[in-house]
Amino acid sequence: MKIGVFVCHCGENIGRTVNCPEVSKACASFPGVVHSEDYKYMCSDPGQNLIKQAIREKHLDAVVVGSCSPHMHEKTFRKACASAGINSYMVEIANLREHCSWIHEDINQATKKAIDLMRFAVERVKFNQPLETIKVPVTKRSLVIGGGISGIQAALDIANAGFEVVLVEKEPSIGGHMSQLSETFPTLDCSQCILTPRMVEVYQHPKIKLLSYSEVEHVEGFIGNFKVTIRRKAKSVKEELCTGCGLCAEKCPIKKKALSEFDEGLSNRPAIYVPFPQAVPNVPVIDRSVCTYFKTGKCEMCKKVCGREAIDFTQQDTFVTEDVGSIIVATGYKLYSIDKKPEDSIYKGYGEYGYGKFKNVINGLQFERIASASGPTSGEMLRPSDKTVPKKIVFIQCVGSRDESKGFSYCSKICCMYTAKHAMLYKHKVHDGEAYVFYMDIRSGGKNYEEFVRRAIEEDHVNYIRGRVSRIYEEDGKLIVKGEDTIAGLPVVIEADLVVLATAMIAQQEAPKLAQTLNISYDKYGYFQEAHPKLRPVETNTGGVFLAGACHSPRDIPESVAMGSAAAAKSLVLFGADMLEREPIIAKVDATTCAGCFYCQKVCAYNAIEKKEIRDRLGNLQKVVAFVNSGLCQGCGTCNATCPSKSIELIGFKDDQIFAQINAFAEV
Amino acid sequence: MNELKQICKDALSEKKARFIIGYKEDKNKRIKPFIAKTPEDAEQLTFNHHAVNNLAVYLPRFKNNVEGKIGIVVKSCDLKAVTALIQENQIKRDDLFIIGVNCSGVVLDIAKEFNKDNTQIKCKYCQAKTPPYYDALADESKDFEMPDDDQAELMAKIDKMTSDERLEFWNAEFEKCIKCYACRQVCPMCYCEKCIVEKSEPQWIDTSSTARGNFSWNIIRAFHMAGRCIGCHECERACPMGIPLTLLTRKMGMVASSEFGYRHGMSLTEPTLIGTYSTSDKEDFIK
Amino acid sequence: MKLGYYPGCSLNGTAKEFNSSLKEVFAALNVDLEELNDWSCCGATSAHVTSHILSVALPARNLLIAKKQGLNELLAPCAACYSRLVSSQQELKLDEKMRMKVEDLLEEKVTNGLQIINLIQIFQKIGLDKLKEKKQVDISKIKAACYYGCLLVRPVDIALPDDMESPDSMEAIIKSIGGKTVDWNFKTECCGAAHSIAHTDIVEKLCKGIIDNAQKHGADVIIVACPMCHSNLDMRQLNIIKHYPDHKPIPVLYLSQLVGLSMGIDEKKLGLGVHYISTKPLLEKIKSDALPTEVKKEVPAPPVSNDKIKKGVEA
Amino acid sequence: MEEKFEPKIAAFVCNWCTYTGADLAGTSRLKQEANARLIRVPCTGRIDPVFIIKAFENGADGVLISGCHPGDCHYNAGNFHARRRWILFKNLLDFIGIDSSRLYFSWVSASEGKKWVDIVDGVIDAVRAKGPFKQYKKMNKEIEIPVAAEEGVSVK
Amino acid sequence: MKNLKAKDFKQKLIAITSQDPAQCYQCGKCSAGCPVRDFAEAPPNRVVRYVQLGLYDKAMTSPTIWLCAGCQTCTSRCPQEFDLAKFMDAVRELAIAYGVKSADKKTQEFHEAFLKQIENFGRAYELGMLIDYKLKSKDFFQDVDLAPSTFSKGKLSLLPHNVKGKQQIKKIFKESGEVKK
Repeated sequence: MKIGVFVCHCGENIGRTVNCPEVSKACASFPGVVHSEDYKYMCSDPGQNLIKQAIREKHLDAVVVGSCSPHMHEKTFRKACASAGINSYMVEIANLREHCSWIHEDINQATKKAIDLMRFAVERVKFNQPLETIKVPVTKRSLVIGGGISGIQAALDIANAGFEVVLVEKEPSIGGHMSQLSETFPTLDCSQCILTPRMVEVYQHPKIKLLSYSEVEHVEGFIGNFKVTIRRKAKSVKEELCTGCGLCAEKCPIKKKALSEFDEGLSNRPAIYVPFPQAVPNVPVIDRSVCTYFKTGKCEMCKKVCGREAIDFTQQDTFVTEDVGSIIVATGYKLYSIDKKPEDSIYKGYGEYGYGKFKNVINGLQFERIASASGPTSGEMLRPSDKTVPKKIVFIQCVGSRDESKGFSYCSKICCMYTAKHAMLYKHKVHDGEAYVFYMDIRSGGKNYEEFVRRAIEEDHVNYIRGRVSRIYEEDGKLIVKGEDTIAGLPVVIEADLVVLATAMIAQQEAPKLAQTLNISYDKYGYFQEAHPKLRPVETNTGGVFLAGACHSPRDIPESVAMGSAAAAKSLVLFGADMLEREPIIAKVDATTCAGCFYCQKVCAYNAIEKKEIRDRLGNLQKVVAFVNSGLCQGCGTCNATCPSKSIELIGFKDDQIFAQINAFAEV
Repeated sequence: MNELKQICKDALSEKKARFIIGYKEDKNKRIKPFIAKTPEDAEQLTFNHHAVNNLAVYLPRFKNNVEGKIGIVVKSCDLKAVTALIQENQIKRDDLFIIGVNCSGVVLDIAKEFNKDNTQIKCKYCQAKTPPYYDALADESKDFEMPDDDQAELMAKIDKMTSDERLEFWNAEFEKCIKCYACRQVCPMCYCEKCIVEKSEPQWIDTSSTARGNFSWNIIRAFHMAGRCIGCHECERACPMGIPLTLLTRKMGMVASSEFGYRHGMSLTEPTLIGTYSTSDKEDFIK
Repeated sequence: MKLGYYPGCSLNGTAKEFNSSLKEVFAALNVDLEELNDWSCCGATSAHVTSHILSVALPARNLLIAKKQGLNELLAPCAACYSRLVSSQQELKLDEKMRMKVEDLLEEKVTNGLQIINLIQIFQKIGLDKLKEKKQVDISKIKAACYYGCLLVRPVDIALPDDMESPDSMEAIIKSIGGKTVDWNFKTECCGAAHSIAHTDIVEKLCKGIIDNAQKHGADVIIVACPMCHSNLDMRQLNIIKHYPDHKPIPVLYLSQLVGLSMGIDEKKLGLGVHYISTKPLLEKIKSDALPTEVKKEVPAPPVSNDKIKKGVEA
Repeated sequence: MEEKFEPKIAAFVCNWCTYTGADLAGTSRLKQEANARLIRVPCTGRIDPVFIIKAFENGADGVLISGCHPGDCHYNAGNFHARRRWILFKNLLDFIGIDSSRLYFSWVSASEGKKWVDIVDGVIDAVRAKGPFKQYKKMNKEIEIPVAAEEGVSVK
Repeated sequence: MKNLKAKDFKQKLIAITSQDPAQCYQCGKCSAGCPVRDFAEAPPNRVVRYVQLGLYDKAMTSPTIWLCAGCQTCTSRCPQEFDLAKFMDAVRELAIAYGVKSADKKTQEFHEAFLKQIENFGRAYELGMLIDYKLKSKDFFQDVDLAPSTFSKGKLSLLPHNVKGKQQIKKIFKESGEVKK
């Protein structure tokens, strides 16, 4: 092998403390080195030309450059060598600047070290192999999991860019929590008025395939090439026939049995239902757990009245598979609202606030429904127990949030704002009413947010009391709220008509399971983990899987929308090229010596190790060996170090390359 | 005795196993591994204090077994090897018919009678006379008072040495090594198709029997056994030079237990030590 | 069933009716109580409010005696004693330094393994079915407010495994003997406890609040399992009557007394005569309509249940 | 031959955290001693204990291994697997007589240039104080060509 | 406060309670649920605040620490898992150790009287305690009307019960006092 060595002075940067000509001279004597020279600026055009020229003239097989950190100019020199006909992976960089000249003062020591570093690189390059970047085709289609505002935004952005989107929603309708809200902060515009057009746009978009009442069951493959299995839960209604006339729901004899999920249990719905009038798709589903037909085999009222014969009691769950290149996870959040400690639950609950025990203790989403014009009270401010107008209302913030003992240590971020909004909405509807807010701190960072809170206090005269409430109990139809005003240092007891708990936003219960399906990480709360907290906030550790909205952490609407768009942009970056290029630094198995212990599989963080059967010509199983899925392998080499017989090796960092470097240490 | 024979006979005649790997007594009254293929063969199967061999060493060759179940006679220590081999995909549980024997200790020197001075080290600290799981169990145990665990005392002594003394101790031991690899051949967990010492590109471990080569070989062997060694002590029994190899493997087992609360080969459901991690693994030694 | 018994100071003095009713009830349930030899005070509130080490060491002495006596389970009917014993045990288990200090003091090694149980737990252990079997007198005429106070339900991780805010294990016991309970809001509010003597005014106010709430929700009797709660609610009601002329007295019974009543045990044996607030009206109410309303309707009833009714009348 | 002993340190570092941290030390011009030679691997998970043995065989007086902090691994969990391996290997070496003053481990992130310098200098100082790794070199002597045996170590 | 070393107080407090007062984020939930809140000038969370600010003398002289009934409602509801009941015990203990003049002499005297009975007899001797307490507090007339009925109900015994292991108990008292120092 003919090796060329090039020592860069980097102006004075290396040359000041490293005697570059001497290094170059020493390198010339290394076995295998046929060319050695030094130059002021190797990375400059003339410097690169020196390398190219030497490659051509001396027919070099490999090149070692002594210069700055490989993180700086490895790519530059690889490109230069490739243009002169050497495979770019036959280039090694010795870091003479960051790791030598800049950190040492003694010229003799530094020069000696530089020679050692060059020797390491020369010995290593002897075992380098020509490698080609791995090219993987990209399926230019995206899967969005979750049809809340974040998922809707992501789906629309990708679809509008001209790529197909599969949108999976587990509920019968898309819209998510935003569709339940009455008004939004800090503008107090109607939530449904701004959301519904988006939902319709999704439904009508030719590039969006909407799979409602469906859940992701299984995912295989890797970035650019995922194969996703989706369970389509049986709606008991033939979607293609249904016109959404609503007659079935109207005639369903089960009117009071089921609590409306959409109204957060404040109203009832029939067994066959659409969650809310503006639902998309406007196709009802039968809740088999309450339907008379499914319980007794009789009734069939909906079937009788349906003119389109769309009701199908025999429908079963079906499975569809979709090929996609990227996956956007936008599964949202749920609210922490538990009264007593439920058995086998990780949540301790809030017995002292009596949620679930007292009808007039409700959570934030329930208040949204009461305040909403489409809600159970048609927007009239009436409390659940006796449908009277509450004259005194108490809002309690941080229930479950910032509570290590009974909830979660994090701040749910949106409660300060929505509580201010609630108090405002209340005051706008009940002019003679009194509103109290128990808070610990008001966190109103955001455009026009602080102004909004001040407006609630100064213009609408909401009473803000700093302190947590200790207990709530009911006497004579009044809720006795025992608190403390920590600013005045005085106990506060309020006899309230209605109490609204700003309960914590928490991760969906199924989040860890989905994370395992997608092979992404999640934090101790069950929120999905981003790849980097600062620079890669919507990416995950699995290539091609992106995050949007409150499944990542508590987020408000504008943030969820922004994140949806960001995740869409990340997908579109992926779709920008036909082929994905990847560094060829991946593991490879030597099937002849692999004993199939699969320790490599155990240590692989990417599920990249598969089982492969080796058969003889007659088809008899010879053995089962490990096999690396090059799409999934990220090149950490943990398998290589774990394999007792070194039957799996990391290309680019193979044992012989490192061995050569360590052996070169003998001459240090 | 009859019980074991009966179990094996039944297993073979009822086709619960297509053959049984067990022990028989040869003409010279020595106990040897034996494969019984028919119920008649089973008449020759036996078990006593001289049944030292760990028969699990034969199992990996049946890892692609497709025919019928393989019967195997195991002591509780041997069963650990079976467990480990199942966990490492060298044999499938479904392919095995495990005949456990209650064991009250085996001999160190097979030429001599079983008594207090002729007991394997492993038996002295054996915690389970009965294998933790099996398909059939033969009770062959007799009451026997175990002598003291003198190896533990030796280990404690080594622990007390200075590191230089320890290095000297081990160099003196490893110096004896003739690189015959008997320790590897006899080990049920050494099933690699090509041992690292035989890999020549690169040659991580010198093959020559020099101080340095011996040192590397024994360290790496012990490390490859860490969390995997099931303590059958066959390596030490096989070593022609009498190197106390199990000091190393037992030490690694003790480390696995003290650092990770891990005991290998006890349960099929417990994850392996290597290949898993805990975010709370100790790191007081890492700056 | 044999059980270690740590009565505690109160049950020898101010709460002797707790002691006697408990012994009667357990005799009827065939539970042998083996009193701890030469037991000493747990230190009560006074120890833990003034000296941490004392609050661990005093109960520890008793724990050691129990171990020496070969007891595996120790009944501490007084909620305060229970709390002190359990807390001390817990601390000795978790705090190495404290354990060493206490071992120095007691000149003995502390060992674990003793299970300390309170009144509610022992009834649960015996089995609510068994209580139901032993039931002879109908007590469904009266409505009970179960008062847990502080130390049965707190601290949360070592006390009774029940909901700290609205527990219901005592209610379950009373229901099993055919009693009726009321749902009220002050089940676990503090009565003022040790302030009984030094700050009678505070205790008075707190007790007034508790009693008012129980009565408001229709209670005829307050049921407790703690001598301190009892003395505050019962004895201090005399002060309340003095200061609030329209206060309606309400009797306060130990859980064991009510269980005893349902078993048909003699009222005197149960110590129902030594209360400050007379229990007579309550007993009369139970007896007044000896035949409970639902049984009345059933007449003529089948012979088997006739027997039961008879027994009920006799008792 | 009273030449001052200068230890040779072999350092195996991960590409993403420690190597970059060492780059940062360079760009910050943080001076350090010149006894360490870095060998770059993608992840601490790639480091096989044979590397350490081989480094000692090749005359290293001390070995330093460094990677990303737990939880920061570029490859999710490589350093967790590595850490478990180290615990075992360290105990093994200790039992055999190679004590912890020859083998060092650290977590150095890409932003901890200063920490890296402190660790390198600390290791060099410690190993310098410990002196040359005579015991291991003695093993090497057997197979080395006599020319190399010029240090004051007696050949057995 | 004479010769009071601030550093010592906090260290001792943390040693007794195994928790740092910095854990408290002053939400006031403890005070809101405190049964004796209405009788205390300073709410319990303020006592923690005093300690957080280093105003140890204010904490130790606060009547609130003696008003605490030890009901642990605060502890069980604290969102920061701060054991306020334990904290109160420790501040009281330190107040005694530092010889701080109690702001609520009555309560302190009651506890001292109670413990004295245990030290002397091994068990609480209620009559002795009452006499002792009344001598100390000079509060002779309180409960005077209750006494006759209490005797007649047999609820107060005239003689104390003597525990055999009295010597051991005396030793516990003596040495635990020394351990504290």
